[in-house]
Amino acid sequence: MSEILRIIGDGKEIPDAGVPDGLSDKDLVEMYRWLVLLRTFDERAVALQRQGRIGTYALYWGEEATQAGALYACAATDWVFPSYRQNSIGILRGVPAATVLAWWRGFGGVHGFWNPREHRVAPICVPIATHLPHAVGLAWAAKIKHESTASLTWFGDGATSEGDFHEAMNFAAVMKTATVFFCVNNQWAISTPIHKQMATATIAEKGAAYAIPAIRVDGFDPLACWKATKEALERGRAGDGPSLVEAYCYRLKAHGTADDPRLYRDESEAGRWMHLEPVGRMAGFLKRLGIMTAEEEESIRAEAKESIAAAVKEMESIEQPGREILFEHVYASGRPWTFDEGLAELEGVERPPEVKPLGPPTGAGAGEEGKTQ
Amino acid sequence: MSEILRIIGDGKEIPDAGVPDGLSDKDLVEMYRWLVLLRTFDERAVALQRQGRIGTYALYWGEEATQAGALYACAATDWVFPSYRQNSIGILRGVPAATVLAWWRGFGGVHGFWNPREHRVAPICVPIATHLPHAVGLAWAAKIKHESTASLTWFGDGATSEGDFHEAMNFAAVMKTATVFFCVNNQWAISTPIHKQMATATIAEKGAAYAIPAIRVDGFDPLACWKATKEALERGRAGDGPSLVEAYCYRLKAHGTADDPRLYRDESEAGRWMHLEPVGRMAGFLKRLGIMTAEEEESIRAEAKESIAAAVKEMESIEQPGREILFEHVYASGRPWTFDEGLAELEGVERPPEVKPLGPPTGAGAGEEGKTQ
Amino acid sequence: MSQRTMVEALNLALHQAMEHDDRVVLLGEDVAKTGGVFRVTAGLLDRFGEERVVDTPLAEAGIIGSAIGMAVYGLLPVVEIQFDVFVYPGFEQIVTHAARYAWRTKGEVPASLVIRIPFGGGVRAPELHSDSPEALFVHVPGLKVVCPTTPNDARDMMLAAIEDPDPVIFMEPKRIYRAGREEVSDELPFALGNGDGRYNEVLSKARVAREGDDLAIITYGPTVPLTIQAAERLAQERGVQARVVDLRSLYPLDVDAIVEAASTCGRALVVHEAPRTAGLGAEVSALIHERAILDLEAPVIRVTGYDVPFPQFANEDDYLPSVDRITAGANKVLDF
Amino acid sequence: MSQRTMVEALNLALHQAMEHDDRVVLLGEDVAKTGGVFRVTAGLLDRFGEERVVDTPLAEAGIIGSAIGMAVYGLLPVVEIQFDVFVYPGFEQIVTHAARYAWRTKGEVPASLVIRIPFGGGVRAPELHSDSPEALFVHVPGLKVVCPTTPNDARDMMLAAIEDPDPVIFMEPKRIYRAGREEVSDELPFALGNGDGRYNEVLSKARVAREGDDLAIITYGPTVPLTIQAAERLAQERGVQARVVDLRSLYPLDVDAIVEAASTCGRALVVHEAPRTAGLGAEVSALIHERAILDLEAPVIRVTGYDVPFPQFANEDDYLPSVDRITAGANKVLDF
Ligand SMILES: Cc1ncc(C[n+]2csc(CCOP(=O)(O)OP(=O)(O)O)c2C)c(N)n1
Ligand SMILES: Cc1ncc(C[n+]2csc(CCOP(=O)(O)OP(=O)(O)O)c2C)c(N)n1
Ligand SMILES: [Mg+2]
Ligand SMILES: [Mg+2]
Repeated sequence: MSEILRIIGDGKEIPDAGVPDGLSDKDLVEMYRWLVLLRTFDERAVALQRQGRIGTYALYWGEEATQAGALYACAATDWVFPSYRQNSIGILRGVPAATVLAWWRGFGGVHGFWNPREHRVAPICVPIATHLPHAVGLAWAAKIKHESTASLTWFGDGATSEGDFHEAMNFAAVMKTATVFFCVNNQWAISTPIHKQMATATIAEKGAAYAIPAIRVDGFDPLACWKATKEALERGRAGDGPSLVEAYCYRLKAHGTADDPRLYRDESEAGRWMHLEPVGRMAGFLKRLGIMTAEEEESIRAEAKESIAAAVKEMESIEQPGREILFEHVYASGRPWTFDEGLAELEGVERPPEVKPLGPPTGAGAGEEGKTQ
Repeated sequence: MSEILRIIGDGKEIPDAGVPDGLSDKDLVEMYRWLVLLRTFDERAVALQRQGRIGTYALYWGEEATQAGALYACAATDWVFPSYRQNSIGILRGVPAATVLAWWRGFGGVHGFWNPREHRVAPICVPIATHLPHAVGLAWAAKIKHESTASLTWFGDGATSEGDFHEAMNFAAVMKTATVFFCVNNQWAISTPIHKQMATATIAEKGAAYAIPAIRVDGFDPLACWKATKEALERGRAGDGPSLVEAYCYRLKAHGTADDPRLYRDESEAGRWMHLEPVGRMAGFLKRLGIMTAEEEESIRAEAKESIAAAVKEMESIEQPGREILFEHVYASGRPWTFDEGLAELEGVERPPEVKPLGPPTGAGAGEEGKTQ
Repeated sequence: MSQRTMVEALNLALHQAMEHDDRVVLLGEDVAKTGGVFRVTAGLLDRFGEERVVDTPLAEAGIIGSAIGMAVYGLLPVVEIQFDVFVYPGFEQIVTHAARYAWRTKGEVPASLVIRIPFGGGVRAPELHSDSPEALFVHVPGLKVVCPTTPNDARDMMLAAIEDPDPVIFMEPKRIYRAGREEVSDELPFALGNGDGRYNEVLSKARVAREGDDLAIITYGPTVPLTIQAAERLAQERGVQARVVDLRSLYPLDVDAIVEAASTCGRALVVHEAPRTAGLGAEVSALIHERAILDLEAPVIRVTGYDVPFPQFANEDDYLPSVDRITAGANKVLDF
Repeated sequence: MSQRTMVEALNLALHQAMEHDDRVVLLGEDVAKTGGVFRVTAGLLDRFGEERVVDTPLAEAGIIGSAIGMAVYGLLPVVEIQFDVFVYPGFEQIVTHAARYAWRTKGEVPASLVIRIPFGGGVRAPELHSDSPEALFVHVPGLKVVCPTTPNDARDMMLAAIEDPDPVIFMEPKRIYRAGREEVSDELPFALGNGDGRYNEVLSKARVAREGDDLAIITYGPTVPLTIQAAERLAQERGVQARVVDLRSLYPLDVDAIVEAASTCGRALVVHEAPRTAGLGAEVSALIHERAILDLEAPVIRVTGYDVPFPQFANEDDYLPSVDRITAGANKVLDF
């Protein structure tokens, strides 16, 4: 097993390494701000789900470093392609947090989707690994246009089993696209542990099949994620093609709000990884370096809390969209006649009561159903 | 690039190695007989196509070692899964050559298909790489039943780009199935050269992504193909899982009878590989070893010619199947009512003239169309 | 005897089939340790062990393709697709292989497998967890496609699907997985493995879910209970007795039951949740008109999902055929 | 002006589109160096270079998925699938992504790509080279599906498909790729890129391929020329003038043209090569009955491929709708 790049220690046995070149104190604090914002969003979303205010939610508690660290390495013009797990990555790129919450609340159209071109953030991808070829195609297009745009895509350990992972890696390697394949190896795909998912000990080994350089990093360490991504992007922009980053971590919580990990794993294992979680760890690092005071920390947290609270409010101010939303934006070229017919039929009947996030319409075992992502 | 296993020399610069353990003189002559039978089938099929007696045909001239060598290593109970390129592999396992020719003549049902369970030879697979998961599932099933059956599947260099290759390799590795992935790297996928297909220099490197051991062999050398396969099967049967064999060779002829390689490659390149072709090479080897006389060689060739000639005759004695064949064998559970309706409709009109292999029905640029596999 | 939901009835059938025949194996993502995200396969790992109940890697073509290979070797795999839409990565294996293995082997080696697909909306799920892809399979020759609506049918049809030598796409309407209970006996509904082809009957016949002679409403899956409600309303509101036909078998369709219902009633409506164009409703409509136009007092019309992506869930009830929409459709046919 | 086959007309359109807009790129297996196995893309590599005309690795999901990514970045990819059936490995990308990108991005980023699929039988090809999968795409909301039948339509519709911001499944009837020539002008059929939406019209309107008022025969693709022959025979044999409607657009269907033809003629037949059940013929039949039943003197019937795997080619003419079968179907409708 190859070595794992790690920069931030745990303040105890694991020593800190030096801050990587290219990151100022300001950058470090900003990255911390990103981590806190993601964390705050995630915790709030879980709470909202528990309160029946949004639907099933795929939490990412503990994986903030893989998101913030990697994104911080990207140029503003680079594109990122999230899976459902990185659902709120857009909030670090100007997508309103209310929009992401609205997506989970079951709102579509202008409420729950964004314009990817505005933020260089692709839509949330639900079918596993299917967004990887998009990331490749985008960087390939940039190459054709002689532009330096790179792409980065996140996906899980389970995703590496899908054919689309393989096809995307191969296309990227052959076309030498500036693509970073960022694998969040949290060692679980719902209830399936990584050793049932693959026979290799690491994800990084898979790069060899495509002659794609791979690096393993501590997925709880935002600076390690940043550094590996930064180098990968540089390699890509230099014309040397794609890279694979394996962010080794652990899924500290449930797969989603409908999942109960006690059914399939010993939760004490998660406990053993807990001290490595990125938000506290980054805070400790910054404090050890004297870059951030307790007050600054507090104000960052407060600011995040406030901004997410405002987003919740905004999301909750959205009224259930009208029925015509069904027919909106399906075709960019205009509405086929079938839509007019559909709308006319709809308008001929009374509207059903507003849909709440929880509980199927007729007495079914509410919540039991849409079990998971 | 890892080394290439080679046993048979070229009688000039390349020296012979010793006959691998486990092969008697009789085996060697039998293997030669197999090579000749395949070669004879292939050359005859090409001629039949040129004469308009069968349809488009995917020739394998020069790849006989990858087929006969690998198959010779299999136990009779092991299953093999061919692609279109190994279309006539079944004739070495008791499938009548007439049946395979009939498949290319456009006959279905009892004429053009065989019972895989009778010969442990899966049907010809047309969609690239899609038969690989079947080979895995079969060996997995044997494992579940605690039987020692192994499986072997052939596929091309191009096939490694498909997601099914990846998923099959991964499943085999995880489930530790006794499967041999036998890649015939002839360096071309129709007009696409291997360097546009993948960024790795070899196919063997791809094993690393699955922790599957891989070996490169001279794909024109039947004994190298045999030895690598033999060892792979032993590993599989010992419970150590799948193996990848890369049989490195070159597609000496066209992709199929509708393909014109001059459109996309310099045919003199094929010329440079020609002296390595397996049939003459094996004959030379056997003669250098004094195992086969020129007379024996002649009689093997004559016998093959005769048997394929008989098969051609048999194939040509098949009358165009009746219209009811459309509805036969679709469901094993019986015929749905839609079939009775279909047949009744069919029987209500005069039958169209017999379909000949060449030329679309109405004046279209005959032959131009079904360009390739 | 006990009161069982559809999930429990399916679970019972899987227990019974695995008990009866050790060639039956289960494959899928998260089917073993957790018993599947809907718990349909709960308890089977403990009972039958990890060789026969397998948490596979995350790859649908790999799962279905492996299952085909297993079937070739003589096993009887039952595959779970986690949610409707996730069958698409395995679509190739279904269409070019599962559907054609019998045909390609002179009928000797059918791909004897069952592919279970929880499908449809109404459960407030995120994007791409609510589709109804059944018509795609119905259009592919060589497959059987079925969809139970009651716990008893679910149990019987699952046993029959496993017995059936042909590949069966087993559509499970997730909205009614736990929508109600009914008595489901522990007794086997028919003797397993005795070669009398009873499975064929169980898998090919529609069911009259409500009697009536004034209007035929033909439907299947999640819209069956809604259609029955609409029929009750029609009875109350205008004294019309609608016959509700639950198709159960989507391929082959039970054309006799369909045409008989339409002919007897003289008026017919088709209801389903999938998008309208080229959906199953079109086929049912075409069949009825082709065979019974002279018996009709009105054209057959369709109440279906719209030709749009299944909406985000805050608007799913706008998309789904409702009792109101079904009633309105019925009134249209009645008032023609 | 020159006499061109469909292949040449498509080739012309690709030349024109690439000339006009450098965002147009071509991707596929063997499309560049050889110009595709059917030579539709011949000469384009030489003209536009290997950045814009690309021989890709052999992986359909990879090709279509990459094309989607390119479209997101603003290119206009035209993808070739080598033969009908080989689209299935990329089916997932089409259904869950290409079809939904506009919807998922508030209409801002449609997946503007064209997926060319040579399809259908009649060319004496080996197994799995002769399928007609169009109905599968027609059932998927968010796609446009079109099928030209003449060289001029092929040229115009290809230009329009590339202009159209939505993903277009472009079905090419391989049997008539070179079946005949007609004058195809070098002049552009409409001004490209001027935003007047002319593409919409070109992609959504059926065409009357033969005039007549006694019987409407609705068809598309490879069966259009056969249907015209059947119509001529009907004229000769029984003095019946059949109107042949070439659908061209399979989604959305030109419902006005379809219903008008059926209403005017009072009798209608639908013809296609794909299997019958849940095929496009069912949709056309349902539409006509729903809207024009009172104008009909007979039910709409269907002459189609059968619900079986496309046969090995020695029997393909038994499978394919022939002039005889179309005529017999027409007589059935006429004699009802
Ligand atoms: C094609 C597809 N199949 C199945 C699923 C259902 N599913 C959702 S998440 C998940 C596990 C994913 O595991 P991994 O890739 O490791 O990502 P993680 O959830 O750990 O972030 C599965 C099977 C899906 N979304 N898409
Ligand atoms: C899924 C699929 N896509 C495309 C094709 C068309 N096709 C037939 S052979 C071929 C090239 C195969 O190359 P390779 O795998 O190297 O095998 P070889 O032909 O060299 O034996 C292609 C693209 C196919 N048969 N199946
Ligand atoms: Mg994971
Ligand atoms: Mg090759």
